[in-house]
Amino acid sequence: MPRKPMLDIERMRSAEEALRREARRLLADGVVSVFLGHEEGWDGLAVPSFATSPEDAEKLVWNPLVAPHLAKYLLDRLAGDEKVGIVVNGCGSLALERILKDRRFPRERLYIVGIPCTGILDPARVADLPPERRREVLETGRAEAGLFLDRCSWCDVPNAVVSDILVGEPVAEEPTVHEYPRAARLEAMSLEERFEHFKDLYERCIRCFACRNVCPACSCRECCLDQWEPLWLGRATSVPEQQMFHFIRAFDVAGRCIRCGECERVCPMGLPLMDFNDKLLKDIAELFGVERPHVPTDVEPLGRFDPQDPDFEEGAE
Amino acid sequence: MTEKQPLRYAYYPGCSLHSTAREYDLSMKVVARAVGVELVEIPDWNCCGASSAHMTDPFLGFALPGRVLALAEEMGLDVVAPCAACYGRLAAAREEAARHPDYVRRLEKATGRRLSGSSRAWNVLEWLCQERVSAAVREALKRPLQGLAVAPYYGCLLVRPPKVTRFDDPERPVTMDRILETIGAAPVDFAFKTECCGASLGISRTDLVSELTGRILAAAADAGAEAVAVACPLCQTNLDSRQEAAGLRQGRTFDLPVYYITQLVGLALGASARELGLGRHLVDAMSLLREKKLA
Amino acid sequence: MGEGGKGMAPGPVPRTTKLVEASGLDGWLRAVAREARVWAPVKVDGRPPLFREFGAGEEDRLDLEAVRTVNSPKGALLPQTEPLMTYAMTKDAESGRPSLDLERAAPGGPVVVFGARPCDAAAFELLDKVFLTGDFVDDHYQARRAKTTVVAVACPRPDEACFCTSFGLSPGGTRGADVVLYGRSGPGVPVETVAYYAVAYTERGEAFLAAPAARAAGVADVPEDEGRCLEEVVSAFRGLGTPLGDRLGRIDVAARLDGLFDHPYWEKVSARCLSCGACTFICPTCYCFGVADCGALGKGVRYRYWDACKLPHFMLMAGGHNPRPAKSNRTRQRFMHKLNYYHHRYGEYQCVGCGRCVESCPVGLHLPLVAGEVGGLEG
Amino acid sequence: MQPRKSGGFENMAESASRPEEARPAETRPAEEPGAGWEPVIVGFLCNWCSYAGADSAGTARMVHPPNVRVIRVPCSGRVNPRFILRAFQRGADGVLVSGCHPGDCHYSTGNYYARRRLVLLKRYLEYLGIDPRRFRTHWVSASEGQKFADIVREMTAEIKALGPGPKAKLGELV
Amino acid sequence: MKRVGVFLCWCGSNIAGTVDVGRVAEKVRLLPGVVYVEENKYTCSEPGQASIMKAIKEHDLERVVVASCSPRLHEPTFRRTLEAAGMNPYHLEMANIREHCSWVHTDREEATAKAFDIVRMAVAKALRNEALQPGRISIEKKALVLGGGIAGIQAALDIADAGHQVILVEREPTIGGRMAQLDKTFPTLDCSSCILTPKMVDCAKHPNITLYTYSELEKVEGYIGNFNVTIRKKARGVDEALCTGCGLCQTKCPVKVDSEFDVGVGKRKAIYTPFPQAVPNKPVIDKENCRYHKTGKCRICERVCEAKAIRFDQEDTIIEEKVGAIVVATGFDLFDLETYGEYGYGLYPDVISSLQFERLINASGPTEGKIRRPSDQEVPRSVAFVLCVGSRDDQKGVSYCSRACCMYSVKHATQYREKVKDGRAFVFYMDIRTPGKAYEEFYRRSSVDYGVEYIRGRPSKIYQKGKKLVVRAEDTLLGRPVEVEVDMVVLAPAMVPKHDAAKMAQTLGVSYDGYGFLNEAHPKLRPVETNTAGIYLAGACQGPKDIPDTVAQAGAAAAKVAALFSQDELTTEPMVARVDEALCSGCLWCKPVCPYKAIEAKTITERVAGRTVTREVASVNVGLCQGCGACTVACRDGAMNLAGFTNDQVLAEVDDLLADLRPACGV
Repeated sequence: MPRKPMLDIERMRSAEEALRREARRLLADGVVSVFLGHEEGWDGLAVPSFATSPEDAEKLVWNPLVAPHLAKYLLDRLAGDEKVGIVVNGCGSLALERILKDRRFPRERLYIVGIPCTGILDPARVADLPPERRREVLETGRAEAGLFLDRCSWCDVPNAVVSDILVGEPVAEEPTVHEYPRAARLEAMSLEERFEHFKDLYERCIRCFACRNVCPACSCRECCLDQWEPLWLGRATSVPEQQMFHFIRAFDVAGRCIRCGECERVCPMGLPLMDFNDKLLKDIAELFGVERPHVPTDVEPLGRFDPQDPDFEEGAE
Repeated sequence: MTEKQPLRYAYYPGCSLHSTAREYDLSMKVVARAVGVELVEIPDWNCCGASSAHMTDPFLGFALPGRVLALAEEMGLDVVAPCAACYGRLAAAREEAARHPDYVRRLEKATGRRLSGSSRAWNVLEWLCQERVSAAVREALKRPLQGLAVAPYYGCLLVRPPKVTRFDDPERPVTMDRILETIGAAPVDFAFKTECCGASLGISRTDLVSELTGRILAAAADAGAEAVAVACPLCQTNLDSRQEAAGLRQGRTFDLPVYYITQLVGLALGASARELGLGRHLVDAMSLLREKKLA
Repeated sequence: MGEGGKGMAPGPVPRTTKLVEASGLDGWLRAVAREARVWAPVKVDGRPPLFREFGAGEEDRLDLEAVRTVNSPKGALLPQTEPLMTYAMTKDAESGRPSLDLERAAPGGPVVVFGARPCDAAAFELLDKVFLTGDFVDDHYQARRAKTTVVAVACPRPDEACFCTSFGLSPGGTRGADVVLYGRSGPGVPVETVAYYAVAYTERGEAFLAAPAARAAGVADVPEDEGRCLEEVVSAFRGLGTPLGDRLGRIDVAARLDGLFDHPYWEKVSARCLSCGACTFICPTCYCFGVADCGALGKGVRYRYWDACKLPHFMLMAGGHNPRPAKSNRTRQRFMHKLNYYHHRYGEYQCVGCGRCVESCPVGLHLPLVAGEVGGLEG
Repeated sequence: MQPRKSGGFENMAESASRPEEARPAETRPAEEPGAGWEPVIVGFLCNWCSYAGADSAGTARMVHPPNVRVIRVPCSGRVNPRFILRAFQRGADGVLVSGCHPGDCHYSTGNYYARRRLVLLKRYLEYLGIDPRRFRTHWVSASEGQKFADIVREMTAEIKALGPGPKAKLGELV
Repeated sequence: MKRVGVFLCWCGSNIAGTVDVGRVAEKVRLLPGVVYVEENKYTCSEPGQASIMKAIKEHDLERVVVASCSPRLHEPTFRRTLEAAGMNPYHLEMANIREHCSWVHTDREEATAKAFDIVRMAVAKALRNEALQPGRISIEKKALVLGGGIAGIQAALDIADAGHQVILVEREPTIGGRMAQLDKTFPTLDCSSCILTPKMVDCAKHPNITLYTYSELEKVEGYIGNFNVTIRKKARGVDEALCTGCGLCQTKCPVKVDSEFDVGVGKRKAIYTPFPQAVPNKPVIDKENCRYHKTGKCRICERVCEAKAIRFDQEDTIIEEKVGAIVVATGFDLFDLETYGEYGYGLYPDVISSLQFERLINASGPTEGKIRRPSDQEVPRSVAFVLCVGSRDDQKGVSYCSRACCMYSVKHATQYREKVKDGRAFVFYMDIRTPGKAYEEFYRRSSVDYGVEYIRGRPSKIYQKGKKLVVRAEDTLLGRPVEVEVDMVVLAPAMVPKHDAAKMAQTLGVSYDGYGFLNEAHPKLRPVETNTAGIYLAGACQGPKDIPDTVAQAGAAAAKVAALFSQDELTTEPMVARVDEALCSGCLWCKPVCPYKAIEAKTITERVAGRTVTREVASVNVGLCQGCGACTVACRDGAMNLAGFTNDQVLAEVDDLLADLRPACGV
């Protein structure tokens, strides 16, 4: 059964201290020219922060709201050869691994500070709480499971899978039985119901590309969705084009999706985008016996094969 | 699977254990009790269909054992089937269920019971030698069968077809040998471990059966066996009841008691001859044990 | 240019005023929907409300309570995807000589935007300035605009993202609206509005209230003795403040920004930008669009679609040159456009303080933040 | 829930300008099932086995329905899932992908990769609400002209019964 | 828009009989881009081609579409036509309106409509065709032969005699392979080593052949004409240069172990040459068993060696070679007989394998050719030979027939009867297969002249009875069970692929079948080529064979290599993958899916916003790439494209086809 996410404010406070100390050192000693972390933004929201001086390091935070993953921002710093510092928790390190395995940023230019993690809250859900309850949650850490990010519910990587230094005690890793309730729910529907479900999604989508732009697996220099020749995707927002958009977006990360759900979190229209990815993760697990499809590997599931793979002429059809 | 198995089993005696093979039934229960395994006889169990059913109608051949499995699933238990034929049919049914979903649907329609394949059948040998049971036997061992040279005779059904039974080498099985070693007896390796005893021809073609059993007994005796151990009612009957005729054909006399493996295990666990039904044999089963100071 | 706001002069003169029961609204809409396409705030099973076309039998989904819809109503005037014309290349069977037939997309029918907040209504006027004034008039926009009636609903309880007052607008404002509905119980009261004063400020508005549809739906005259109450309610709405607006005060940074084009600030503030189009697409005043063809075999449609200055490919030219390669360039473009260029051109800011960017930006990079920060920058 | 077949709610207003009746495709008689309606099936065939298989169906004059339009690709591994959705999006009523039998790939392993992708895709399209019977994947060797003909026959019949493809539900591109 | 000319072929009545070509022509004429349409009775004919060339000039066509038969038939023809007209041959597209249309449809209406669609798609694709230029690659005229059995030896000699350099790599300490273990060869019964050893010596002496024994292939890179191979030469423990092969070390070595060469029926020392005629005749030290290596004491061999050639501390050496072609002749293994528990192999000492029997009757074998059974060294008075142990058995073995067992068992029975005059030889068989010159006669002789007794039936059981072995089977000719008591049983195991055949295949990048035998490019027409250009097959690595077939195939492979080496340059197919470096993100997920290892990373430098940036991109080796296109699908941003089948072209085919059949965009 999936692990139960929880908050340990004390743990976070000390992690924050250690984080600032480490960042300060790295910047002061010129080990890194910039350190990617989080700072307090508008209304206490944790937003990505880019510390370039030891003073900046003081602004860094590590609190229940540090939901945004930072790895994708490395692509803004491809030019040049200066070292970049970055803080990751377990899922954040998956995003980083994704970027590294996709060879989109050189490992040797990174200094990775890992922070063991027991759970992070979904900022949107916290924002919806009445002010006093919000304060209570953030101060005491007493938060019901429903307030956490979805990815916390199945997390099997509490500690960074890749890091140069780990601050704070590692969290015991519990084996997780991976389930895909989102996909299962939809699979139970009829073909028609499913079509309508997604049609509704297509119709609400405004194609702002937030989902793609935040996705650590979407790291192409030029996304095929932006290309004009060939025109993979028409610019019209009609249902068929929206279907194509979401098909390409999800299927192109099939086998590389880390199941972080950031696409869904940043969607301004609140679309259930993980309904797509969940299915692909589930099927990759089922069809090709990949136990942890969300963990980046040296060869992606669709980049290898087994002569004994399920065949469509018997079975799959 | 084995690890997760609770020490509770659905028990499928089949027809023989309630008739010709009562001592098998008795000794089975004695052993189970001694090693702390609970056998729950499947309520309203039906004939396994061997052999006539699957010879005449493939679906019937599947449905009869299929229903038994369905019943076991309702109990949430795996099945122990001491009779080799029953075991064979139950195992086969599970295979066929996987290959013919349509069969399953028909069965479910006919019986109104679900068949998911969650329960499987165990034969006595694999049941006895699974880690926890054999450990328990070693624990409870009271009277090691020192110096008793026994020919482990598996018969043809228990290990065949290997794709279905999947528990021991069909040509050179060793499970029963191991069990005999566990209880201190001396297993005798011989070439006829899995030869056919003639099975149901024991009624129609006694001449053949005498010939076949004769060869088996001869091979066992020549290999130095003083007794034969079996795990199948039909084998036992044939080997036990035909020794005279078999001897005549082979031009020699046989005097090899034919024990059910469970009787020997029971004996080693300290059960009495009565409890184990050792008096029910045709070839005197007691005198050998007495001279070996085992009963 | 300002209107309403604390201690402001009263706005334009009402032409007619009617009273309508909240319970009568759905009937009214049903009636209206017979002659026109109706756009309104629609709430479907608990999800945040959208401003979209109102489908038949959706009356019970009308949501005038929510402070704001996720998206703005601008799609009613400027569809995200809008066919401009069809084209077809044909060949003469004999000579094989090719010819090209073009056909302008037919103009749409009447549209009623019902239940827009005053900020969204005001946004329409900002769009008008772009599409209807100056040397180039966009006839597609014009045709649609000419057939559009805007019915606004005064904002009873602005939330912490609201800052229309920072631009001299107000929760009870009338800009861009033909009719404004004022909750009879006045602003701030946390109970569901049971009845509205419907005040027409334009001819079209007057006609709308006079239309049979309105009468049929029980849009009635205001009882004599309620005159004063009406006055109070309206001015109460007009005078209502906005939490964020009060925090920011009046935003007037056009002059400030003149000197900040090359300021490192843009580099810094844009660092966390995702380069997505969320802010522009949900913004009621952003209007940038691209034009593309859809077709094959020499036949197809030329259409326009929303584009966003934040998207990496915005302004990418055929030759492959991108004048704004870095997201800092694009971020600067967005805010300079709203707070400086537009102001220079039209004398006001291209923002109505609806607060959608505050709500929607995944990384908290939005106009009030920038407006506030540039205020404190060294030139 | 949406009243009209059209793009997202943003261009509802726009679709006012082009009322349903005026829209071709959806009301074209050719698109109505039954009377005279013929399915269009786009077939991606690998050059070495399946295209050759279709050829041998021809050489042996194995008559089959004319509903498949063949696109020749070097290997089933060349078939990008996007091509398949594209075909549906543009109005295909069915899509067939066929390659060499596993182990016989002219490029030794191309069809193994294709198989992974396509098995996944098959499930995914169904998940998206596209009837799985509209997307078929087969192994047809150069000698299996008969098999190819049979597949075309089956598939055509099946899709005739299903009626017009996803586009009928998806609506226009603009 | 490019100017397209469309040429519609009637193919006599083959097309015109079903398709109204005229109507198709009218409609095609109206397609965008089509500036010229012409009908021909036979486009492939001289006049047909001539009129294409004429039209190209007169209407300055830029693309040509020929609507006729399958491109698999005439694409090369018409490409040549275009070339002759001074046009790039890859500006041709073919519309297959015969095999895919007129031949398989009967309704004229339907067929005509479909024909139009097919042409339309071809036009759509043609409009996006690009001029492609075949590449040229040089050829390293040196061959690598893997495996020093008869196949490898033959291939090496033939290539060397053709005047090319050959590197012969053998895993064992000596060349010779299986054939060296055999006593006599059927059907002529001439002595195996008498015909083999001379060839072995030739190999060693041949000026063009470099011999690496006790060596293994480690790595293969590159492509036809330009393979870079890495070979590991395992440490022999003996300095080959100094060793005189006197053999003293072997006589003095105190350690005795089972001889692999004698398949366990004989012994060898810890320092040894597998057999007296070994080539090279230089011993190796078997580290696992050498007393010095195990205990640090002994070194007797070192002491007795007058040449001072012993090198205990010798290490493996890595050899790198550049070759233009590779012949794989890695041979076969024998089926594991213990799979058949009922036959008691490994249980009863007198149940042996055919190969062991070869050693027993071999004059240079452990018993100097005297047939003695292992258990008690007695001469067996009766022997049963059991065929198809593993072969033709779906249940426990392999489905195929191993082809040689019948004949060598016939040979064994005959040889046994020659040596044991009063002995009885029984052969248990399913069928006796004698497809070969003088095979059947040989078989008949065995029963008529040598009284070998043939029993048709696969034994069900073999068991010991006292000193005898009882073979039980059903005599399927008499239709009743038989039991035969014999002194010894010889099992004929199936020939199976080398245990590491699959690994070898992967190293080489060639495909293999379900059993692990390497695949030929075409079972009939390209029996010695593989699908990887420049790699050829010889002998049992491709499937069970007897010696004549093996030698024949080895010769054929050699001929292919010689043919390849007769050219100085190769032209490469231009329809290959290519990278748009501007797009390529360098993720290299295209790399693992390439069956030909044709994709590598490459570092490029570019100017971005005024500063120089170096980054990695994928790069395709056109020599290796065969144009399958798998990489294009693995490539998400479309940086990888396939010339001749570009994304653009496929999408155009789809769009244009459906734009007409299912008009979209409300037009």
